[in-house]
Amino acid sequence: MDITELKELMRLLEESTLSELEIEEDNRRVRLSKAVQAAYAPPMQQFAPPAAASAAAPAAPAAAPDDAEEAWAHVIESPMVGTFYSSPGPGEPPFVQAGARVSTDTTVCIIEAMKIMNEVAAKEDCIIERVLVESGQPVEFGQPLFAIRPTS
Amino acid sequence: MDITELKELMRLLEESTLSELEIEEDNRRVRLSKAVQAAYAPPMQQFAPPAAASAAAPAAPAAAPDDAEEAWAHVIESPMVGTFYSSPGPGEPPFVQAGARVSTDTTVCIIEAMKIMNEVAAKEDCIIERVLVESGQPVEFGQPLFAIRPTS
Amino acid sequence: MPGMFRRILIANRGEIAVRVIRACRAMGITTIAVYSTADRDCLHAQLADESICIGPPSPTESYLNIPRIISAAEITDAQAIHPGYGFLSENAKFANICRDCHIEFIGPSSKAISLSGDKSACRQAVKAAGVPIVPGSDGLITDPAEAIRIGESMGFPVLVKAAAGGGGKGMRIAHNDAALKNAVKMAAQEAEAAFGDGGVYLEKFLENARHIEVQIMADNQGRVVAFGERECSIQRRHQKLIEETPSVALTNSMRAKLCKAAVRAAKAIGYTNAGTVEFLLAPDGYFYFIEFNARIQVEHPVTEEVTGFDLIREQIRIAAGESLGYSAVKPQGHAIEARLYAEDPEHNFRPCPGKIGKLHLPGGIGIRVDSHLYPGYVVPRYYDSMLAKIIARGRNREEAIDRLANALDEVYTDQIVTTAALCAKVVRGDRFRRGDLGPDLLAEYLPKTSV
Amino acid sequence: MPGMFRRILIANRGEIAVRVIRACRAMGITTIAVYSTADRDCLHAQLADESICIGPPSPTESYLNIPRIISAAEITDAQAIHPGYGFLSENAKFANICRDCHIEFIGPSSKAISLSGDKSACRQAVKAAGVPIVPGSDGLITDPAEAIRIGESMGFPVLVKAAAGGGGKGMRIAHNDAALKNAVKMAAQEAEAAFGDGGVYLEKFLENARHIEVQIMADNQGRVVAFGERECSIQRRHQKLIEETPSVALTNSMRAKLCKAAVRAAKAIGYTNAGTVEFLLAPDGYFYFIEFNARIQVEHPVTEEVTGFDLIREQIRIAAGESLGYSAVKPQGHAIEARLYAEDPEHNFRPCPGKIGKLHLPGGIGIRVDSHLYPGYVVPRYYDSMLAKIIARGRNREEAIDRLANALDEVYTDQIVTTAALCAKVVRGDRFRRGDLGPDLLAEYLPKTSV
Repeated sequence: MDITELKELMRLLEESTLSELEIEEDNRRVRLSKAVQAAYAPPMQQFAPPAAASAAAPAAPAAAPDDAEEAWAHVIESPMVGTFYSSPGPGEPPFVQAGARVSTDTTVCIIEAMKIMNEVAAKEDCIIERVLVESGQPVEFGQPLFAIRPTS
Repeated sequence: MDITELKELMRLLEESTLSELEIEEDNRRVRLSKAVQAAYAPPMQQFAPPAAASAAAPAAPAAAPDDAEEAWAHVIESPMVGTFYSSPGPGEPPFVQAGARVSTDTTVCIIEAMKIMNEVAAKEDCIIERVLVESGQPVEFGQPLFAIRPTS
Repeated sequence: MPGMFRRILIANRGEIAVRVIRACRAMGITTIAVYSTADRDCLHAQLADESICIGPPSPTESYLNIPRIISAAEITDAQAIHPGYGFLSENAKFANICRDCHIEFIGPSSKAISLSGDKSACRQAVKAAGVPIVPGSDGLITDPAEAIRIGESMGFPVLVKAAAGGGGKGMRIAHNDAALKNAVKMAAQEAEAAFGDGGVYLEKFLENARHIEVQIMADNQGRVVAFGERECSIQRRHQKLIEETPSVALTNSMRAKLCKAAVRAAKAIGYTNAGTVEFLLAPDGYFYFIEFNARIQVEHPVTEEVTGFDLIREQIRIAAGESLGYSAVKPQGHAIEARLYAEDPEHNFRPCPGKIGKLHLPGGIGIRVDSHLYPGYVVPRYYDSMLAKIIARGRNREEAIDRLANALDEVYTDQIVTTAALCAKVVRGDRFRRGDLGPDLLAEYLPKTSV
Repeated sequence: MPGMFRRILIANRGEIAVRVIRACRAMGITTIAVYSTADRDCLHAQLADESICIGPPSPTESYLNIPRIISAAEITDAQAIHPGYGFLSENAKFANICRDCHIEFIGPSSKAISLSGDKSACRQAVKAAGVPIVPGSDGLITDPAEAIRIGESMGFPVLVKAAAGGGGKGMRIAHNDAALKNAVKMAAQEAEAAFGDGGVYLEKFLENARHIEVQIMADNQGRVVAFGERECSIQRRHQKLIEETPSVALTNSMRAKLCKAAVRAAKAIGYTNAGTVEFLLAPDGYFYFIEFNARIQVEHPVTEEVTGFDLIREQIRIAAGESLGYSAVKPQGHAIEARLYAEDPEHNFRPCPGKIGKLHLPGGIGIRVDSHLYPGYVVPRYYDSMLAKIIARGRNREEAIDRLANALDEVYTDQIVTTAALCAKVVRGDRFRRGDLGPDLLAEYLPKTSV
């Protein structure tokens, strides 16, 4: 076993958020694992939601993204905090729908922030696989708006 | 297995934040692991000694045992808190010395607690390898008094 | 007068040991912790200037073992021992032995401990000083017929109590002659088994009475000062869960009378150092002495928060022969304490020892935390399951309640269930806010099977 | 009057965001936290009822970005924004935009913010109200010759200060004509670069003067109340490290005069909400106004500890249109705050961001901890390195010092170096105990290279 190569593997695992790495090739197998880090739960779950407060509060706009991020490999994220609109105006057809093929100059939605309508374009050539947010829904920075499949 | 190589692997794992390392090649398999518990430093070192207080305080009687416990595989421990005496009285020869062969009815020392002299006997047949405590020194419960080599 | 101590040994563990260590350090006194092998990693053993292992986990071989503790004090050259609460704190023999060994016991004289420990004799001494006591027998009951005569004369229901009792053991309630006859026998047997002393006495059972206690401090120069009252009506299994001061049940003139009675009771039994006088407050506003606690109590911080005094410091000063130097204290504001036990309220307060992983305790304005917890601490199964006391201070009761409820919400103890959420629900509830603290309050927040 | 807010957005991070969240929760107000992607795991984002990501780590794209914060407030239906300290807290434009968007800004009017931000104009307004100011120029200096004329008339040394300044930037000291001529030019350039505003003015440099500030609260009905003073003389790199109240340098009659002057200054600039009036106290006992801070300050807890008031609650009440309801407060006891920064005092206060493993923060009697730390928290490198404030309260200064020193000893932050040990050494030292808090005090405890 080459120590330099092993070191590189160990460093890779350490720096990642993964907990195990196993390689098997020819007649050699290497398995690395990280237990300690896994003992820490994702911090957002560290504090139980205060019962009284959360009962009184309306649904947070920030509830969705964590799940969504897991589920989709490629997404278009919201570049800002604001309200998501799928079409240029009420009653008008949406900019894009699932299955649409878009390029970097295609407007895919509008984010309204402080009464200003900000057009959001795709970051790469891709196919829209799914619209993840309802029109009129508030979104936060970095929240996935569309699941996509890159075409370039 | 080359010991030098193994040592290198062990050091690598120790210095990393990983908890397991497993290598299998040809007809050889090496698996190293680090207990999750080991991620926590020994708690007695968790708190820096308060500078002002420790400067003022005399040497704690409990300072020695931790090191001693590591160093010796077999020991006779103090069964109580008190003052260790190696001989029955001042100026008299000690009960035992390094090299002495003792049995379960041999008195090896006295622990004085609340003005009462408590005779301490060996727990098993053994040879005294080293006396770990000076006569007249305070000892705590469980503190190693003698390093021994069992003979039975 | 020996002058102030330079070295104090703390004959206790957990949060109260940490509490005493902090008080000593603020006074420049070197602290010596004792610990059992189960407590090697406990915070008190880490915070003290010196720590000494005294025995295996079993309390009788460590924290309750007088020779081992005295021996530890001798080899570490301690000039005084603080017993905390529980363990040896109300053991008259221990107090005696300490002083025989020229080690000051930070607490009352062994004579005063003995007298407060004999509940029946203490009642008589306090009654003789003119403090109202709950109607009952003049001393121990030896004959069931005598019990019935007394029971009928003062009216049922009647409480049978063990003279050496505590924690609800050897205590029985009787609603009629036949039940009383039985209760006397059963209580005596229980008391004999639990305390090695089968002496029992009678008290009238006061319905809907509130438990109110007065903190007193008495110096060796004969001055006794009352530090106001605490109300401790919210209990689980006869153990307190939430305590507060002042009590909503008292008017200022009632409070003044109660404090005066407490001082008189302390003087009647020749008490010195910190003590608590327990009273029952009947719905008609009359109050009756029930017993004397000869120790610092778990809930002492609420009194500290409204008076500004460090009661442990006062205990040490008194033990060193200093006089109090004041004759009255003026509490201000309101304070409430909630106790965090490693117990599951949903399952009949089942103890939950084990390792605490991640940990978050609250902080900020008006919040005091007394605790021996740290992340990674393993709660041992050998001792009391109390982990922390969260104390909230406010300018008024509302503010203290709001702060306490929110602080309790913040508590996060990974892998261990505590009473934090239950306490939060209770103090946030309407009944607690109204000050309606009857003994049935807690049951409203528990599954039916847990009550 | 709009009535009390039901939903407040906190436009800040870290300990002050946690502080505001706790105050809101105790008032029954729903809290909305904003956070940058570097602060996903920060305690404020976890404690708030709702949390919303507003941008990448860079402050200009998150906590300093007005459109993003306003947009976050709009989509979460917040009725008011608390700006904390730093970031947008003294940004008059932000206060204006909030109100234009029908969101209450919890702080003074944008006019009052502008006036306190223009240090030279503020001086004139306060002087006109009869409050003594440090001798200096009547307004901005445009001509070096004018500077020299003023410098000669009031005597050297002279301080050149930026009108828009803060944190020591654009500030120069001159001991003679030639140096002053240079200093004016240099300071103007520095100020232009740092604040986009090259306006400078002159002040006489008072040697051995102490920095003393007065906390004031002003409601919208015209009532201004002084909450006593704070002394903040122990600083590193013009940033405060240890603060206390009351100041040992003031007699009661001086204190009364100072508080009166502070109230007059606040009224002179039409101030509302929480503010701090800074004074220099010369060795001869005379005091001089220097500037007005239009925000809640880091060190506000020491004032809370001696007055019993929750100043954040008072800020919120005032913003909601409530009147203060009292005309004076009576501080009691003594409080001292030490700031824990993730910095290494042994190496020139080099910042030490990174992951905190094990963590122990102190507790017990008289100790308040305001912090966003929890075990495992990663201190990001993008923001201020303050981790926690440890505040000790005592009946007197001695008691507060002893408690603070011991609490600081207890601090344990695994893997991260903090200023805790340095602060412990300072408060335990003879000079601090004597109250001799000159600007050179800190240097005594630092390696020569770090000063």
